[in-house]
Amino acid sequence: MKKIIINRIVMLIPTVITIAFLAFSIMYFSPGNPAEILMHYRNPEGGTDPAALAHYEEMLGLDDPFLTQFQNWFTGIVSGDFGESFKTGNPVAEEFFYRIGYTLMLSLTGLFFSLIIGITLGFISAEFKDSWLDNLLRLTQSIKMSIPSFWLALFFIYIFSTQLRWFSAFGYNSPKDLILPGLVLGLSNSSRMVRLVRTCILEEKGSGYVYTARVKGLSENQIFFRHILKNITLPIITLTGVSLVSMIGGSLIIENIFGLPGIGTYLVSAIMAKDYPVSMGFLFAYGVIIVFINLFIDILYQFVDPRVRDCANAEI
Amino acid sequence: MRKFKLKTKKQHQQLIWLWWGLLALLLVLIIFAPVIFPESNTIDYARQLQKPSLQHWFGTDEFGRDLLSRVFNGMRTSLLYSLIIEAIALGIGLMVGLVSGYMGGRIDGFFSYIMNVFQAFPTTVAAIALIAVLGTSDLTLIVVLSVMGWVAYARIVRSETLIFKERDFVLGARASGANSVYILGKHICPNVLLPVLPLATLMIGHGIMAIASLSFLGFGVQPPNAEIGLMLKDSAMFINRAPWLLVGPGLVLAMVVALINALGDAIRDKLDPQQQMVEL
Amino acid sequence: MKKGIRALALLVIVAVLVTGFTGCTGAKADDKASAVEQTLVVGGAKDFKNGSEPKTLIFDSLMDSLEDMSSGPRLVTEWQNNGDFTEFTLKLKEGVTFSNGEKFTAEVAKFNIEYWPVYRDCGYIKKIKNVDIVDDKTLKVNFTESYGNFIDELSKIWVTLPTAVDAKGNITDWIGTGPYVLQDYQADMSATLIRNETYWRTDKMPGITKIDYKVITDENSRVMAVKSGDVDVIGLTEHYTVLPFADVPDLQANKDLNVSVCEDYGTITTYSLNWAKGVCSDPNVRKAIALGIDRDMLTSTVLYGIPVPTSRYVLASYKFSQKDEVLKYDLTKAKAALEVSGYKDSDGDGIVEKDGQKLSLKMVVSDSQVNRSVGVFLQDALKKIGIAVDLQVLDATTTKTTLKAGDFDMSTSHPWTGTVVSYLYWRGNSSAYDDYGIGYGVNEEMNTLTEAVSVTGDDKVREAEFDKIWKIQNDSIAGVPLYFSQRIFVSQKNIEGLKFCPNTSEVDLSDVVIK
Amino acid sequence: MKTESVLKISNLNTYFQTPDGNVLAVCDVDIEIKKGEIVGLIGETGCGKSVLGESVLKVLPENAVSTGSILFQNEELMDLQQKRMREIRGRKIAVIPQNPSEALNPLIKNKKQIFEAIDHNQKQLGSDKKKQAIGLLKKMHFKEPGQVLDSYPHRLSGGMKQRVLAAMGLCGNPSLLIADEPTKGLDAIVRSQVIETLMLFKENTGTAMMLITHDLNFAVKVCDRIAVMYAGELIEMGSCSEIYNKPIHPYLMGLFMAQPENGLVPIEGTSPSLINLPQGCRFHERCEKASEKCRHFHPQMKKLTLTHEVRCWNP
Repeated sequence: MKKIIINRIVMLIPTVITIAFLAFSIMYFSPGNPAEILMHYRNPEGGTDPAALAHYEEMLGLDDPFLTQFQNWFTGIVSGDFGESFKTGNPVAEEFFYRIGYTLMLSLTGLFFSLIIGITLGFISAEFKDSWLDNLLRLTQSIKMSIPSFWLALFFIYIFSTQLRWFSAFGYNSPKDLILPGLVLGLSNSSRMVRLVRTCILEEKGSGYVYTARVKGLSENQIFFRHILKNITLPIITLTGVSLVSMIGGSLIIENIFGLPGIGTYLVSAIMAKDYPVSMGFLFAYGVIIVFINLFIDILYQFVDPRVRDCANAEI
Repeated sequence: MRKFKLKTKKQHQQLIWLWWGLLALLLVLIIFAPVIFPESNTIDYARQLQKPSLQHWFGTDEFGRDLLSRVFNGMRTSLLYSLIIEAIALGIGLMVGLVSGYMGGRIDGFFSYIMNVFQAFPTTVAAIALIAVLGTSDLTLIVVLSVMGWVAYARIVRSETLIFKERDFVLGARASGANSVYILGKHICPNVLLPVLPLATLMIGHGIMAIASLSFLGFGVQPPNAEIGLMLKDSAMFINRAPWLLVGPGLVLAMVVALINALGDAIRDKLDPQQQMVEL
Repeated sequence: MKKGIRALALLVIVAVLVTGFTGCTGAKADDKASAVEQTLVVGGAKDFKNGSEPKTLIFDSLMDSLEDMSSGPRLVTEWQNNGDFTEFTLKLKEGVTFSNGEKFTAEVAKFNIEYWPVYRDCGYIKKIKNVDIVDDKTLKVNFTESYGNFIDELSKIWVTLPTAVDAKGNITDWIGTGPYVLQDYQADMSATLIRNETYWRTDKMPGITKIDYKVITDENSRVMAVKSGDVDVIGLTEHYTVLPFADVPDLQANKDLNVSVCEDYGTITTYSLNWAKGVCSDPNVRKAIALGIDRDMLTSTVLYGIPVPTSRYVLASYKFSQKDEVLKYDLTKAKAALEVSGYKDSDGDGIVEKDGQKLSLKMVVSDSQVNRSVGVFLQDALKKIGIAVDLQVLDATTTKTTLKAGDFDMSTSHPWTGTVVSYLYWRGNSSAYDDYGIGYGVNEEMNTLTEAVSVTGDDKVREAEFDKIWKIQNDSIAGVPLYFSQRIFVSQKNIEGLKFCPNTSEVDLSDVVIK
Repeated sequence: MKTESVLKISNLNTYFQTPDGNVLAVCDVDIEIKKGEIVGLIGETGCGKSVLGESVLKVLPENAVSTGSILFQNEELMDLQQKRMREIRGRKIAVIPQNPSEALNPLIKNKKQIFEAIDHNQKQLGSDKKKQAIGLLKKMHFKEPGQVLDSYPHRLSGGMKQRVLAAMGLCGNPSLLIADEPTKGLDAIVRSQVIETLMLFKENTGTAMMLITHDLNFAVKVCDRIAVMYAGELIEMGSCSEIYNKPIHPYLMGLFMAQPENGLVPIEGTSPSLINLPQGCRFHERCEKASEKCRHFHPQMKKLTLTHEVRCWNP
């Protein structure tokens, strides 16, 4: 098992390098002279002194060829040095690790809500298949899927913050402040989960082993909790991975609306402020996080499904 | 034993026609918005931030402009851009998918790898970064979303190509000495397009949402043009004073996207009747 | 029904999970409620360390700013000059210590005078020769040329320990001599300050023992926070207007809140006109724009009647301000000005043209709610005198790069500040493109006048020179003043003694009491 | 000598409610299975033979309605609550489900799935359960029962899975076994294993058997009596030799002609939709001998001998 995991991680190295390359190129080809921008941040009213500019250019190594610059940056990353923010002068890695916690917490809260909503509603929908309740739930899901998350966020802010005053609308002071954004994130990602749980339960109910269990004399409860629940975990895990990835992406806009100090808010402001080291580092980090979530889901899958586990073992 | 009555097929059909009627109506309103709602940019400070009324169904914004008119004119921009984006993305995806699936081997490996890398970046994040590079404008918005959108098409086209590649008519054509370009264009492409149709329909809705999200963050459509995301950004500024401004744009956006998605689902069901058999 | 039971079981599990989750987060939230007596909760727009205002709670400036923008004593208690403003003698306050126990000495003062001017746009850095330590409480500052504005500029120097800064103008250790001590700081989120019990200005010893500074970057959320009582005051720690004007009438009607609009100090929102190139290089076009905007209409509509319409560059109450308003709204004069330059609407589309070219402006606006609204208003207003406007709303950084490249005809800009002399050195006499458009240094005469102002320390002479400067500005119109944008703070009714300071960046809480 | 009847189905109707109308899957079926007897139920896919089995077990989907009478050991199953029905399933009626490759939960070890069946009959201690499970597997001729118990289903071959399923059926004391398509999709070697499995089962319990299959040759080899179904109703029923030697219904004759040894001659046309059943004989559209009568009047079952019945106007 260990071997497989190590093997998989090794196979990711080229992907990670490509991600780094893309992140670097995007910022490299960005208009504007980084040295000028850095100089502007270091000395806001300093004007444009060519000597100072040359100094900054040399400091950033802007005269080096593209590949050398990339190599320098990438070797820095490998040794944990992401450079320093133009704007604040703080190490990018430090900024990142300070903020990633909030993004992960938000994403996990969202995931939590999405799972709860998805499994409960999906179950109800499947259990009362074709009833008015099922039809209502299905209609709600398809409408919910079409509502942009930022609109839902504004709507919730109006209801729960402005009118009911249950939650604060902005900023992070206590974990309670994650509930509203988490709920928005979870809701806007839960539609797929509800649909999946519904179809899976219905599909499993018609499957051979459920028939076997039924003719064996097991009760519907036993069938559901012992057999069906276990089998729908597989697709749920897959979708959880996909959801987590889309939530980390989607948290960017939610963080901005709710003013959470996550990596999304910071990346947007860094991109707007042309803070290149931060933008590059964070872009790269986004890519790597997502690649590793996918890897993690793959590995998790092997733990749950004996068939895949056997196949994987056979490969080695 | 029976707890509920099944809808008869006729009732079901009537409901479906109702949906399509609604979609058609909305599309007509959107497409002919400049004719139906010519007053979308008329400023009248006498009617600032009015509540919804018979004259102004969604209320008026801070310049006294009728929000309903602006919403439909805005949706027109979104829909147009989304169509362009999906057309470009479909074009790229089709080419890459066909070549990748048909050629196989190293070319396939290379493209699959590229697709994996592309999928490692969340769309919004990557789009924002690219827009930062290219500069904020409507054109970059279209380019960037197209560039981010082709992967989904390429994947499905590739897998379909792999299936059709082994079909008799393709093998026959190959045996009779037709060249690859001819086989791809004449035999595989038309067959592959059909399964892509539902996805393309769904992606139009996705495109509209993506444009709205980016505009909301300030990276999308630029202010002189009306757009839903932008309108909501403005409305959000008045959430304390005029919360009703949020309702109209969101409602129309959700309705249009939901109906487009329903259309996609319907197309999928038509093309893949087996999916329906499961329900039986 | 079995089915019902199963559904119920699942719901119970879910409910337990949900309550467990909210329960534990809720418990944490309650901890914060235990309040210390006389704690002021401040809602700020920026990270505590990033704003220029919050730091004034921790540090002291060398000089104080008085209401008419002249200077009073603070860490510098007495000052003299040698008559031609080339040598200044400063007496320093004795017995002042930093909150970590270190003493405020002549060395510390010298370091601050030499280190900070670059980062605080003080003009004296260009002419300073050396700073000599005479004794432990006396400094002598020598200049290469006369510099009359030195003392005023010392109010911008907020004194830090020499060891507490890095090489880039960042404060690394937030230890000052001021009324409060920074206890806890969370980037982009919050800061906690406790009273400096040994503050040297005993008359300014604040009553508030603890300040909770919460960062709320979104303006609507700030309004909501003060309405719901989450924070005690908003708008206090920023030198600009931090809440939507649209909300002000509503807040004023709220019985629990106190809305204070600062009519005495502040800045006038001014749009820059690109007088160096493009269509706006024609003075008549600039004049038409300045005269063609109905400022009363602007403030009463998109600005909800809060800001005061004006066509002057600085407030009348400020030292050296201009005597009268010249650029008042006049539609016929505006149209006439365009005709003088040969612009005429010959095809009847409402837009004037000359030599077949339609008169069209590129207006670059930095993205904010107010700027967008004003932009759309100006687009509409200028159309009425026959000028088409291509409105471009850009994010802050893109705006800066666009403006710096001179790629605009009209844009949001930086207003003349109350310390007009300093401003003259920075943008007032500049003819270059910068982050805020183009400077006001339209001609050679501005140069000589600026020189004349800086050489003298005599206010009467300066006033005369400034009259000439305002004459030039009113004639050449390098920028269009639109309205006085007041600072506004909103606080809970039970809080008394909050006030604005003449030094726009200073926050003075010395009189505040929570009832 | 009159042997005791295990299962007596009379007048059984089962239909599904769908948005397109009611699907009549089983129509007026009368059938009796005596103790120790193997009865084959033959018909092509979709003729309702599996639904018949499901109706007996009362494991039909929710949208199905069934009426009539099913007497199992003199107990009317139609009146039983699901709870009581569960006691019969697994204990008194064993089932070998169709498609063994999907009939075991892929994520649960064989051990646990067999234990479930054992627990259903009688709660036992873990060690006793294991002993019993090993015993059951040994009865089904497994050589290494311990290993089978500790593995997941995907490690077993199709035939082995079927024997595991049969072993589960063994743990009660069944007096009826319903084997649903036991040979579907299996190759010749495995098919002979299935026959072996069924015989083993019978050896161990002496039950009656209802063998649902579309495989005529297989049925002829195994069964005592054979019932043929077409479009939801029985069309011919008789002892094995009667069916094999003297098939009467044109459909049955067609089935024989379609067997590989007879030259694989298919029956023309397709079976009618169960929603819109044709007037008259349900087979008339495909029948060469169809007369005007066949087109308009629905034939009833006619007794030819004591055991041989057929539903045809032209016997």
